[in-house]
Amino acid sequence: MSNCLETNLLGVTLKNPVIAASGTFGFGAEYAPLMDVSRLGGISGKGLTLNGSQGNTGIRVWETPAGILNSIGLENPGVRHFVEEEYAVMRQTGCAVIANLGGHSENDYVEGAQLLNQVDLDILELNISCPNVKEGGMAFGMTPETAAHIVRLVKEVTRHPLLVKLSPNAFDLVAVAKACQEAGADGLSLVNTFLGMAVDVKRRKLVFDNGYAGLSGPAIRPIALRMVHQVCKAVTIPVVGLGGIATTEDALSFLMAGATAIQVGTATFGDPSAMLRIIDGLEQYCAEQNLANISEIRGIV
Amino acid sequence: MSNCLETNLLGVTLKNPVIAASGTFGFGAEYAPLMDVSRLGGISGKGLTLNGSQGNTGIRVWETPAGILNSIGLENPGVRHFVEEEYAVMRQTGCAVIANLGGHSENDYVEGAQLLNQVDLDILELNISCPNVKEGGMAFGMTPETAAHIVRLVKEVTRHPLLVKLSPNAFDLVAVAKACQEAGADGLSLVNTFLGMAVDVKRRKLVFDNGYAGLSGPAIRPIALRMVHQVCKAVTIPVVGLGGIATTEDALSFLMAGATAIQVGTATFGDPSAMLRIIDGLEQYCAEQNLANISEIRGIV
Amino acid sequence: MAVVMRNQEISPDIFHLVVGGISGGKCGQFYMLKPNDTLDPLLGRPISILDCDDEHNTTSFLYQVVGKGTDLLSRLRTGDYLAVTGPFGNGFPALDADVTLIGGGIGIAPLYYYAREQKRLFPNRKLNIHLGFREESYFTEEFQELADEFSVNIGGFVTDDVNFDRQAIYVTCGPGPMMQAVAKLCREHGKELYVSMEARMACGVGACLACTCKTAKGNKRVCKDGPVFKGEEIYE
Amino acid sequence: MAVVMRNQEISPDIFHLVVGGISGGKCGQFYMLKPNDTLDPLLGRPISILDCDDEHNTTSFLYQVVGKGTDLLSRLRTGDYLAVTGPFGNGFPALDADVTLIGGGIGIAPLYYYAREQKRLFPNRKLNIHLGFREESYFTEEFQELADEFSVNIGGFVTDDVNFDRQAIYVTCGPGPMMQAVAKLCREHGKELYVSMEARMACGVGACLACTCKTAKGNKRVCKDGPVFKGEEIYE
Ligand SMILES: Cc1cc2nc3c(=O)[nH]c(=O)nc-3n(C[C@H](O)[C@H](O)[C@H](O)COP(=O)(O)OP(=O)(O)OC[C@H]3O[C@@H](n4cnc5c(N)ncnc54)[C@H](O)[C@@H]3O)c2cc1C
Ligand SMILES: Cc1cc2nc3c(=O)[nH]c(=O)nc-3n(C[C@H](O)[C@H](O)[C@H](O)COP(=O)(O)OP(=O)(O)OC[C@H]3O[C@@H](n4cnc5c(N)ncnc54)[C@H](O)[C@@H]3O)c2cc1C
Ligand SMILES: Cc1cc2nc3c(=O)[nH]c(=O)nc-3n(C[C@H](O)[C@H](O)[C@H](O)COP(=O)(O)O)c2cc1C
Ligand SMILES: Cc1cc2nc3c(=O)[nH]c(=O)nc-3n(C[C@H](O)[C@H](O)[C@H](O)COP(=O)(O)O)c2cc1C
Ligand code: FES
Ligand code: FES
Repeated sequence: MSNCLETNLLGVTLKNPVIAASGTFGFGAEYAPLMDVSRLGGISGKGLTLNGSQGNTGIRVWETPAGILNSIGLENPGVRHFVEEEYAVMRQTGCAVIANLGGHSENDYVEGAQLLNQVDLDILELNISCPNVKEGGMAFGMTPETAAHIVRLVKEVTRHPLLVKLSPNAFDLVAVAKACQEAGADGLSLVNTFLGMAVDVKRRKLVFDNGYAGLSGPAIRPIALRMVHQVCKAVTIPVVGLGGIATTEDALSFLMAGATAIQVGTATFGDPSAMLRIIDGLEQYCAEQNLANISEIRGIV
Repeated sequence: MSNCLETNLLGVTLKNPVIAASGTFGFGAEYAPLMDVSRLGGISGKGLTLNGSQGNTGIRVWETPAGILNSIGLENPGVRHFVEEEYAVMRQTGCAVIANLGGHSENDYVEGAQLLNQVDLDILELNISCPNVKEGGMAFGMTPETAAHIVRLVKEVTRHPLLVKLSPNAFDLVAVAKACQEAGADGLSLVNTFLGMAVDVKRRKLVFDNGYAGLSGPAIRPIALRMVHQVCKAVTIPVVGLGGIATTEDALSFLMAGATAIQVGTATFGDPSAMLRIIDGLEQYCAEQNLANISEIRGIV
Repeated sequence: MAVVMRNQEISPDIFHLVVGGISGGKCGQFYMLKPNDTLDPLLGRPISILDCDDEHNTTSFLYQVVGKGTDLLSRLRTGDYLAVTGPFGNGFPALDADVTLIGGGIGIAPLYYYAREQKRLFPNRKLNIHLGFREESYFTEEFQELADEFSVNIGGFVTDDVNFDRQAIYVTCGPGPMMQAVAKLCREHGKELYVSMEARMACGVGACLACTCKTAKGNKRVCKDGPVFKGEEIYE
Repeated sequence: MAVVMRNQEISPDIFHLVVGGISGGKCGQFYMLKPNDTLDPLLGRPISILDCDDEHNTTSFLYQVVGKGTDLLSRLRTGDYLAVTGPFGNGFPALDADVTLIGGGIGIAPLYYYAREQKRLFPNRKLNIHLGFREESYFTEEFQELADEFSVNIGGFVTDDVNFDRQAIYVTCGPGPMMQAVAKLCREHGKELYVSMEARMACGVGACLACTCKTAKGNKRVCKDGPVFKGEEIYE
């Protein structure tokens, strides 16, 4: 196996540019019985909040055409617990360890980021885009001002490379992206889920206790890809692309659109081997196309 | 057949609340060999521009998971031609006749609307949301100010009830909706297509000559439904809901979310009988649920 | 990929599916079945192991057609392939005790394999089986063969047929209200109970937290911590 | 809904499909075939009529597996249902003249039915058939039976086999470059030409304007105004 997929992301060397997306891969241990997790480039862990959370009540996933709505609501054990327990589990996978941090307030973010300085993360992914909690991160991700503010605060305290995860629901995504770059983000990841809704027609009720929920999966891929393309053209820091990626071809689309790495979330649910197939596929692509490194196609469209 | 589906939309009585969406049903004659077109509540004709257009070059549709990207680019015979030819064809269908008007400039809209006063339209649908032409309507639909401005101008000159078709790509959709209401729109229809993108990985090129294209179909339904729900809560004028509707259950979701009527676009391509099945399904639903009129479920979620 | 060896409607909307190429699951565990490889539907459907034959490398399922995914499953024919991942979940405990099984509707599926295992491991222990159906019963003969005491109830309350005064451990799977009733009776009679829960799932492996249910010990994942729980964990 | 009576791989990735329950299409027309009723893929796939048997109410197709839709088609088995809408398009003209057919690859499909019709309607007219394939030929015997002059070319240029000096009308279907070459030769030899075009389609009925191609007379819809056009309309 050559190193044609080796990718530098915010100074970290990834085996390959394929990363498990936050919230869809636990802390890395859950899928181990089904696949060789160590082959992944990185794992972004379940979104953490300072004090942890029980998540939302009621139905939490609802299938839609080629997608799913989720309303998990950031159920998580809290940053302290992560530092003491889950970090070690993630580190053992042999993949780059990315902690995903959400928050309900400025203080949540800052204190959470400070606590995470206690462990040797490879990357800190700042989630300012979760649509599933009332005062959730998404509020921070909607405008350039609020996004820049929180990025600046976290950048000041963290000792880790900072990846900021953007919301496709932002009013003006490109403006938010630029603001985050200016505020000190080392990289951007996008997209988080799209705000969606479902009605349980039989019960004449909204499906989710929380009203709206987050749409992910192949259904949103064309929109996510366009957003990644737009953002890549507008910023100079590395971009991690995601949203509905399920195949090698999908991954190539995002890389060609300018992404330095990609994440896969929902697709893993339907096919646990999706990420491994993508890694194999990218390797084969490099061989067929005589690429010394996959980065050669970055941003060529 | 009872009149449980009869629906008043902007003062026009529709046989039922199911309308063929603009751009997906020609001017009403094309699907006649396959279905009884006269059963539809209404037909929104192909989007018109003042002087007509040849549309975009290159590939014009690209299938995506549970959706399609299109870049037709408003190919149309022009308003004058419509007034002289296609209007009569539409009128013969026996359905409510909705003309869909797009534009490249203020003047296009105003002059187009004036010309359309020459025929007895049931409704004029103002397309300020087409993402497929460079200076297309979408520019007008992105902010409350630009949207209100164009709506005011057209409202002044048209003698027809005015339905304004909104873009899901607007920065702040609810604000745009409110602005249109204030500017005199008699109703709103949403959503038009979502800006998306595709890469032809083999050719290492964007699929569409025009770069981005419009995503429609079941894939986007959960987002469209959420937007319709939000707008219905924010305005008092009637809302026509669309975006990915393919089944009776989908249609019921939009009606329960507050829509007065619905439109079906992309679903017809895969199954030309989709709208008739929805009409039958809604009728059956009224019977089963003992509804005197389908409007009884309007906005109940 | 597994291959369909049999997929037969044994009662209206109830199918008996036998697939070749997978085995080794424990009773009470489930697989995620995906009837086609398009993106709609996107997710696998959790279906319990009805029975498992390690020697012939086959696993069988009993499922009810309720929606799109199960409808697609029902159209599979012998020789077709389907994607199967698993087995998932904790499974039923082997109990060196008399056991009373209470199944309702399609909830009988996981109980069959369990009944067979109990009888194999503890042939001298009593196995009481009570099945309830709304309209039509199915797969009852297979259960009857294993049972020391046996009843089938159609249209009534299966709990009416059950003696809760036995020195036995109770195990139930079925519609929510039925399981709740069983839990209440067990509590009243001071009996130990195991329940097999259902929840909408996405991953099936414990990664996504879609399937959590509230328990006495906090949120638990039905797919990973369950689907089998102690009755008192779920029903206060 | 139509039912699959036969779906056989007659050459690598080339399938011969016979469906029951539809007929009446004209030669040169096509149907939209949808191999499953899920939403992925969403659209039907345009496939030309290979042959049509009104008496037995069957229609047959010849298709090449190139992507998702045709791959799903290839998995259909006898007895399966598939959604079929059509027939769509204008069809080939019946020509009381000698006719030379030039087909390339899977583009031979619509030409077969046309050849049969020409022979039926004008048995005394000459029918010259020239087929070209990249690697392997298929369905050639069926054509040969109908032809007065016949050639098969594998790996070369089918146009090398064609006599463009005949008193004949030329009809072609195949890869773009091949049709372009044929058009050029017909122009040079002053011959009348008909071409059957392809384009990505959504509706198939002329409503969506997805499939337009530029012609001498402005944009035309391949699905409705075509797929058969006069050569000079397309190739200046
Ligand atoms: C651990 C476990 C084991 C199961 N074992 C069996 C079994 O052996 N046989 C069997 O027939 N069914 C079993 N089920 C239920 C089965 O998973 C659902 O019926 C199936 O997923 C429905 O899919 P669908 O696409 O046909 O229906 P959908 O269209 O998704 O939904 C139709 C209906 O099914 C209900 N439903 C959907 N998903 C689930 C779910 N995950 N759990 C419960 N209800 C759901 C919905 O509320 C809805 O009313 C099990 C479920 C779980 C969680
Ligand atoms: C009027 C008409 C008649 C046709 N008749 C036949 C026939 O008799 N037999 C046959 O095998 N094929 C025929 N085709 C081509 C056939 O429609 C495509 O091969 C098919 O739609 C591809 O679908 P897919 O999902 O397998 O491939 P996709 O995954 O959609 O695409 C795979 C490849 O096929 C090409 N393609 C996709 N759609 C079309 C299209 N509509 N037209 C041309 N190329 C396309 C793409 O460029 C791509 O390279 C016809 C096309 C038209 C327009
Ligand atoms: C069940 C579920 C849980 C998620 N939880 C988180 C989370 O905790 N933090 C986060 O940043 N994103 C979360 N996401 C968003 C994903 O990481 C990803 O951004 C999104 O799903 C789009 O990618 P996909 O289409 O590949 O799934 C979650 C998504 C799903 C489906
Ligand atoms: C091929 C195509 C052409 C379209 N042309 C127009 C148009 O001319 N004017 C317009 O307002 N909307 C146009 N639309 C948008 C549809 O009317 C509709 O808003 C959108 O497709 C979402 O609905 P759907 O998911 O049911 O298709 C077009 C959509 C498609 C797919
Ligand atoms: S289904 Fe994902 S945690 Fe249970
Ligand atoms: S495919 Fe719609 S116009 Fe031809």
